[in-house]
Amino acid sequence: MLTYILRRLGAGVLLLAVVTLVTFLIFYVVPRLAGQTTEQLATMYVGKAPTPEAIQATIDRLGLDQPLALQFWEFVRGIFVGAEYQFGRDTVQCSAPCFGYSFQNYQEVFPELVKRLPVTFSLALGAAVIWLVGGVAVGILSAIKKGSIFDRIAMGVALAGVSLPIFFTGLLSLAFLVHAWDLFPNADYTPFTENPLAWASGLILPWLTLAFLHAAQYARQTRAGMLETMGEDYIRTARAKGLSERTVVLKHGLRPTLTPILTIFGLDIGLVLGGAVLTEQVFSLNGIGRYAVNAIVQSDLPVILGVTLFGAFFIVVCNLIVDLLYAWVDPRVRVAG
Amino acid sequence: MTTPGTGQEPAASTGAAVSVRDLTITFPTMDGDVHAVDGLSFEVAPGGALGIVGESGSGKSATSLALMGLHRGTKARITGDLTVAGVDIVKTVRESEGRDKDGGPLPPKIVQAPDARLRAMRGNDIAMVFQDPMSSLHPQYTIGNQIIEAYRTHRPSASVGEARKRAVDALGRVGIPDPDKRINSYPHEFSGGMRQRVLIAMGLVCEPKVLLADEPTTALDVTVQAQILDLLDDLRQDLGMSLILVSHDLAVVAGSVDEVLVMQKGRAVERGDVRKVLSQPEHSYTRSLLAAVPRVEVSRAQRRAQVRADRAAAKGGAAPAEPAEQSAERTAAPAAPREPAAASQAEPLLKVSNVRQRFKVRGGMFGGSTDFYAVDDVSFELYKGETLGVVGESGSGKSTLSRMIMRLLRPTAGSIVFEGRDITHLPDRRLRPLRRDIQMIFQNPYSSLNPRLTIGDSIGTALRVQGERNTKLIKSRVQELLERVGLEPTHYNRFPHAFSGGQRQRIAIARALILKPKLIICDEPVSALDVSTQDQVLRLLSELQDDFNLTLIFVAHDLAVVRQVSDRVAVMRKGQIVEMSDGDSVYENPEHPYTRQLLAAAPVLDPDEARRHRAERARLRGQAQESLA
Amino acid sequence: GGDGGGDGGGGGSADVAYDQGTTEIVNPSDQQGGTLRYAISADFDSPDPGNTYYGFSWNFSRYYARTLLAYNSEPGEAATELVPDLAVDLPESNDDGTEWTVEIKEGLTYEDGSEIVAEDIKYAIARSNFGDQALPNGPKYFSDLLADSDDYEGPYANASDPLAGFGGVETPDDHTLVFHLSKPFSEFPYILIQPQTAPVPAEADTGEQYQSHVLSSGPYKFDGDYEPGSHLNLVRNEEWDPESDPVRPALPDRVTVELGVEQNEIDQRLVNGELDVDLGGTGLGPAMKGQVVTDDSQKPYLDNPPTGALRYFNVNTVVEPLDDLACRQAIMYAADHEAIQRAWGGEIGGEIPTQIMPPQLPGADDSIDLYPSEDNQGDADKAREKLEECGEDDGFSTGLGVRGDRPTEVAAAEALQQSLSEVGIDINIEQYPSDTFTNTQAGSPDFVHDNEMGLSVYGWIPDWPSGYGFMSKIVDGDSIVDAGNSNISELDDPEINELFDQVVETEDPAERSEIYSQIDRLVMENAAILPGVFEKSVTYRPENLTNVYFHAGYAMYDYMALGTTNE
Amino acid sequence: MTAPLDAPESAQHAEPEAMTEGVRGSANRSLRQIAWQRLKRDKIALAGGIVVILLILIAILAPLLSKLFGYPPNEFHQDLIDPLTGGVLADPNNPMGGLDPLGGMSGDHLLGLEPVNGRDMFSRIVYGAQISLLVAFAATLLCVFIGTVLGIIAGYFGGWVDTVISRAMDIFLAFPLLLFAIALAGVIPDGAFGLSGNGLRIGVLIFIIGFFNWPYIGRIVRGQTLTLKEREFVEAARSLGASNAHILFRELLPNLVTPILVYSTLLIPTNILFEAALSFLGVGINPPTPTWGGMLSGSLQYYTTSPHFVLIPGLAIFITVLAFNLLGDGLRDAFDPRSSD
Ligand SMILES: Nc1ncnc2c1ncn2[C@@H]1O[C@H](COP(=O)(O)OP(=O)(O)OP(=O)(O)O)[C@@H](O)[C@H]1O
Ligand SMILES: Nc1ncnc2c1ncn2[C@@H]1O[C@H](COP(=O)(O)OP(=O)(O)OP(=O)(O)O)[C@@H](O)[C@H]1O
Ligand SMILES: [Mg+2]
Ligand SMILES: [Mg+2]
Ligand code: NI
Repeated sequence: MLTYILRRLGAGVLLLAVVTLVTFLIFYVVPRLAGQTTEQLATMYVGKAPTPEAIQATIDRLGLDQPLALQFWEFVRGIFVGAEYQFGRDTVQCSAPCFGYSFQNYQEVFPELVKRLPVTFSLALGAAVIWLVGGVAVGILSAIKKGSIFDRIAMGVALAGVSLPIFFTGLLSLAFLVHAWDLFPNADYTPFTENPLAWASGLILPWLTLAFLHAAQYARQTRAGMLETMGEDYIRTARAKGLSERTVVLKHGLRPTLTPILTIFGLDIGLVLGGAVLTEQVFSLNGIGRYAVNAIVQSDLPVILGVTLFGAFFIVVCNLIVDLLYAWVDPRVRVAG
Repeated sequence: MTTPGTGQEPAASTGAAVSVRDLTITFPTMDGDVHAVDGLSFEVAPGGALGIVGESGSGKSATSLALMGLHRGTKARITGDLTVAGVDIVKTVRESEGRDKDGGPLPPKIVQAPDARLRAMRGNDIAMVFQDPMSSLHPQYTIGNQIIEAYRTHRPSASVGEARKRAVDALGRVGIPDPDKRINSYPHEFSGGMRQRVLIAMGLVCEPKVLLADEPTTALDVTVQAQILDLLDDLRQDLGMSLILVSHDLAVVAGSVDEVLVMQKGRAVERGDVRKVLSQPEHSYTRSLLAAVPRVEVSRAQRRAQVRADRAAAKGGAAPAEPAEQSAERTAAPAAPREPAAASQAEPLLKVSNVRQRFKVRGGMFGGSTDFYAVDDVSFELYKGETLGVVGESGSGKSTLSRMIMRLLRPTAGSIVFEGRDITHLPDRRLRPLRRDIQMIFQNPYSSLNPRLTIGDSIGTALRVQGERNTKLIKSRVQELLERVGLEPTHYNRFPHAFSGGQRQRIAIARALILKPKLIICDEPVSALDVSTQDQVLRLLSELQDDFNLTLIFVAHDLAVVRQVSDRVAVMRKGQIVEMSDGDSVYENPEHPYTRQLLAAAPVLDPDEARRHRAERARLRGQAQESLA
Repeated sequence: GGDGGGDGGGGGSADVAYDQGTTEIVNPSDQQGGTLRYAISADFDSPDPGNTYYGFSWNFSRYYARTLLAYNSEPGEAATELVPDLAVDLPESNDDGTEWTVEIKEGLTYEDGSEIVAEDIKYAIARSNFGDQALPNGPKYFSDLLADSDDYEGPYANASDPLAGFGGVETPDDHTLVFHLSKPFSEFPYILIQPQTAPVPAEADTGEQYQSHVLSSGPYKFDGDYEPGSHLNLVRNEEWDPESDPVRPALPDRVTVELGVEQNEIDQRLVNGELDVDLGGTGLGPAMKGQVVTDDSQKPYLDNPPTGALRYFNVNTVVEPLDDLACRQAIMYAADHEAIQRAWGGEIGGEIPTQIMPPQLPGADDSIDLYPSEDNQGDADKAREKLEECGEDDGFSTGLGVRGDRPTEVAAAEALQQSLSEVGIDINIEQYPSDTFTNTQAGSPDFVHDNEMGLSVYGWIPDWPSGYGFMSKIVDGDSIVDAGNSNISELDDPEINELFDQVVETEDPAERSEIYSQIDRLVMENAAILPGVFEKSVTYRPENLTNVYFHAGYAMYDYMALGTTNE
Repeated sequence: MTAPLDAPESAQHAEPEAMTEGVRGSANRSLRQIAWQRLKRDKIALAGGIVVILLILIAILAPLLSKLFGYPPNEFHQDLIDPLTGGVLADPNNPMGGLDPLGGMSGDHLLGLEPVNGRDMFSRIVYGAQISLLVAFAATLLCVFIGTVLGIIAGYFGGWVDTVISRAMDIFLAFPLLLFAIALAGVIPDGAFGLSGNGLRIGVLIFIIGFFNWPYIGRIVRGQTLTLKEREFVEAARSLGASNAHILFRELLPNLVTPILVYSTLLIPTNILFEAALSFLGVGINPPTPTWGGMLSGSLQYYTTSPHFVLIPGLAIFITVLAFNLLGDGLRDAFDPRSSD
């Protein structure tokens, strides 16, 4: 078991390393491949007064004329041991993990990310609880009552749910539920520690919107998985033992159904933790996703790189957790490793 | 042994453990109703044992499930009267009075036992052991959990500790070593045979009145099969349960039951005392079933003689497809065992020397892998026209050996010389032309044909990959061959799923033949087929060997099958050949104890003989135990 | 949400009227206290007074950054007059306008109690204008104008003496500054209202990161750090001396700014009374605008002031076939001004101009109307004539660059595209992110040429209210640069260039106005700029906002004057 | 041994019966025929399929449709627009008459008008279908191509090839996809790789969506290949002397067609949404070319005066995605060998 964990950990770290490299390559090499010169690159980050001197200064500051390998090395070194930056006459220590400073507003990237994490975390975890519980519950009920009115309605809604773009549902709920009809409080983030009630009421609409999409997907998956599981031989065995249908479904049917759901959940939650881009954008929540979008429209490379890695980190970590949970949920994995 | 309930009509005696009358089971499907069971009646007395036998699809499983009330909630329609341990699972009430609108009799009213009643019965009064032990246990719970659950469902007052003790006892009963430790294992940590035992233990834990076993051994080896059958018999004797044993193989049930019911297409065609049915079958279907059962006591020579005689007889009726002269010659051939060509020919067709095949097996504490030799130092020679039979239990390395000779695997050590040419290390590219000479027929007719290619394409592929471009020619060659293996040329454009297992195996044979190979390796070509189909395929192979002068390696786990087709037999165990000599001597004077064990485990048709074998097995086991002590 | 004081209309409307704030002070008050709440959908380019070019930021930074001079705090035309702020009096120049002397008040201190000295102002100018590490965002007028500074490498080049070699500004004593210009510049005092003249002590400077906490010289100081994308809060600076300050009544106790709030959300909260000012000053978004302009109970709370901006299309004079004057003129004739005005929000969104100088500026002459058309809907016949003249009888095609994240500009581009297509001129619209537009796309002549971006949508606000402050960057041939270019038309007309050189030496404002009119006419003759609208915004003036009036200098409410009746 | 058996009748039961037995009833139809029959009975899926076909027709016939029922997609109708609010007037002759709550929907303008410039919504929606479907289809094709080739190779060859490809899939899945797509769309400059303008943008969109979604198909194909590979027919082909290429593309691929088809149908709606999201976030196609996501993103500003402007493109996306989902679900069920009816 321990080796299994270690192996998975190692794989995760390796994965992150590759993601780092690929991200770096895409942002530093693709523009060049597409024909951008060093000067043009620098011009994007130079501010509003792009004098030739200023452009040259930017090139020097960012090391844009250095060999790529060196640039990458500097980047990686920053992540592990930190780096020093010059601001005016100040030398600033950017401690590890250092993703550098934003080109646009000169903030150190990593603390900015960490600062936005509670927003994204609150959004993601709240929504995840809703969609997981809601989606799975509806899925199970639908599977058990296959063909019933409930099943039909639930699956109809779920299908609509997966077919609705989240920005559309988000916009509509903002326009109507909040502004026109005043049914919901507006989306707003208050730290949980400050006021749990305000925290929840400010996030309820984003939660529901984000959860709706996923819940719909989970309900469909759960239902399909449940129906498949209920056709397995061991379910027949359970019935043949004389177990009540409740036990058959909840004990014997649910666990195998949830196992694959767990995998998807790991991916989804990882993605959402890395920034629920559309939701945060629509509801103006200052989380990682919004930070990312802003960085992207401003071509703020250090932030983009930071966010991408941060996001990838969550996906990898969540997958790791899921893998380990998997070994717990499904004993067969333990040996297979 | 007395056999209760020998009456022709099942008397609705209240004493019967199971009573079935006029059972019909209908599945509505897109192509209309499938009458899986149609008017079936039987009865099993308390402590009695009934065997239900019939070919695939005859309705055996449907009946079993009905007995457990497991069709509940599906689309299946059940009528008739079905009583198990005093519970009326289904009861048909015909009202004699009323008439419906058209003046016809009212449709019978079906009364079903309430769900709660059914659940109380399941596992408690009647327990079922399913066909496939691999998929019938929940993979995510320990077996202990699953057995305890079964117990506590019916004995809610029992404490966990008590239930656990019962479970350990039950596991011990069915012969799981170290039951108090193994109770915490997960199913995947058990072999197939052990899982089947766990399922039986689960059935036993509530001491049911009836044990229903639906093909409990089909997925298992002969030796394990024998163990399970012995176990069921023991339990029945010790606990006084009734037993219903379902199988497609008469030989399997012969030694374990008092009464047999032979089913065909949902109906009982024959029913009676096991001895009587086996010795004086009344129905032709029963007779053909019996005839199809390969018998380990029939020698290769007898079998060949019989096949040729049948063939000649058939020819006499039908238009001869071959020149009369040729067939006359063959019929005239002496029915004596064919001389193994070994002595006369200097150069063997195939010479396998000291081959080994290593696999790396994952595992171990540090993710390392250990070496495992699936085939370990095997040598033999094979001469033209000869058939070498290879037997051994599952996992003994038979398929690995076959695949090495086919050079689908590269041997780790040793050499394989074909027609004087060392092919051990030939690269794939150079091997390709050689593929014409060695061909293989695979075990599973359902997976050995590409479901997305027409059978014509499947067979023609061989010619195509060997460089033939003329599609017309390919087609005509394929059609010729289809005819030869007993199919119609018009089948050319059909997809495999339109054929039965036996037909598919014929197609596979045609594919192997089309390149006119010198050597064909048959890797368990009939073990996935039921006895009647198996018989047909074996006959075909035998004919083709005559016609094409083939050299065969015939792999099987069934001793009887191997004996009927092989000139020489090699017995494999754990990657090694433990005994090899000409067929009959292996069977009549087995030298190696393992061979003897195998022989003792082979199912036989004669109930008395079967019981003798059982006693012999018990003795062998006793010996083994003693030697351990 | 609509969950707070939603009774914004109704009763209170008796004493306020539509557009009242454009011309007079609404809810005059001198009541101190309360929290004044700002919000904006975007962010500061930087709240560092040395590193900003956004109008709202110049307006807002006065809370914590006093400059040498300031605009007069009055509604109406008087607003653009200059008054001293840190300075004791308006600057004096020598005879040829190349040397300007300013005295600053004594005894003024920063929030930490240390004294504000002349050298701090010199330092502030150095850090924002000189050296290759000069702060990137602000204008660079000082580096263009100051003499004796060509070799100066900025304050960071020499750690021990940051100002060594900076000869353009002299500080003979702690309270006097002497500016030496390399050429006469008659409008130099206007430069001294820019936030770059707010003092920064050298030891406090942390380069770009100074924005996190600007050392205040004004009535308010940072409460905590500025958090980009999130907020900036101000509290009273007790060290500030109200007596010394003619422009800042400093009514509220606290000022808060929320950054990055969706425009619809801002508007909604303004109307609900949950917010006091939209910091950006660009007015309501279309959604709320559409709602309130038709609502009589809300209308009295609206103002419709000019923003001082000209919204226009650059017509590049280099890209073929627009290098031919007649081709450019064809575009001028063909454009449907009415459609373009609609894209910018119709009549309340702006007035249709016929010249480029906004009417508030001295010298603006609306009699210039070189390309008239019926109902302003374009004159297709004339356009075709011009096309023939330039040898493109069947029309031609060219690119049009637009900031994709600005829907109104995209709509305007589409409107122009539509009207030009009627005379066979084919426009390919290309969208670019607004953050890179001015530097790397429209602002790069090379890029413009390579991509044949013959047209682009742009807007311009004067850096100070004069023809020079408005036009020099966008039509003076001398201001064409390789990156960050604002003369996107690349108009390099010798006559115009000459007039600019002349005007900076002209001392008489009336004479200067005359020259600006000439330049304006010449630009229109050159057909280098197709004016879209003189922009107007529809701003909401919540009930509890006091002392509200539109300030012509910043073209938005005077933030220094505002007070609130909020807690 | 006392077996009373000397069965002479054994020849009688051999051929004829077995022959007909296999070629019976439902077994006689190919899986595709069965699936088609099932599909025909699945009214909902069929409806989805019909809508999909209609949508494709609409996209192809967009010029014709807009000529017949609408106006050119970029033609302005500002005479119908209230200059003050940008909304659509109820009565153009009476500017005081207020806005039309339906946004100008009438026999003339079937889906009403866009605010401000008054372009015909019907034509724009119809033309918008072109981009949405083109991008979604082409991107799906790309995903399917990359996913199938890599998936089948990984599954078939196993070993380090599999490890490399599987890890690559992990990496792709580990990227915050949407973020990355926007970022990438941002860094690719205008006019690159010999393309420019909308051609480039469409190309980039297709590339991004296709390139980052392939692991989904890849995983499915790999999984299927892994199980297929265990089937003996693969060994059979090898033992006949077939090359790897033959086995991969002649033996395995035909077996993968069905799952690939089914999952493509389910991937298309995802890709439509993805394209819409990118357009929504402003990295889509250049104006005035209409796209649904782009329309939606512009519409928010006008939700008070012209709610139809929000709803119509939203519904267009919804209906399209729903239709593809319904069809995909139906196909999956129809091809599912386990489904009983
Ligand atoms: N759920 C079902 N729906 C439709 N037909 C069914 C169903 N279950 C069984 N059948 C059909 O009923 C018939 C009897 O099936 P059953 O499983 O009882 O056969 P069996 O005798 O157990 O065969 P085998 O030896 O292969 O297990 C077969 O023709 C089968 O195709
Ligand atoms: N590719 C492989 N990797 C690792 N182990 C293998 C591999 N192939 C076969 N083995 C192992 O080698 C042993 C022999 O397998 P093989 O398939 O030859 O047995 P068999 O005699 O044909 O059995 P069966 O009767 O079940 O077909 C088994 O224990 C099997 O698990
Ligand atoms: Mg069965
Ligand atoms: Mg095998
Ligand atoms: Ni609100």
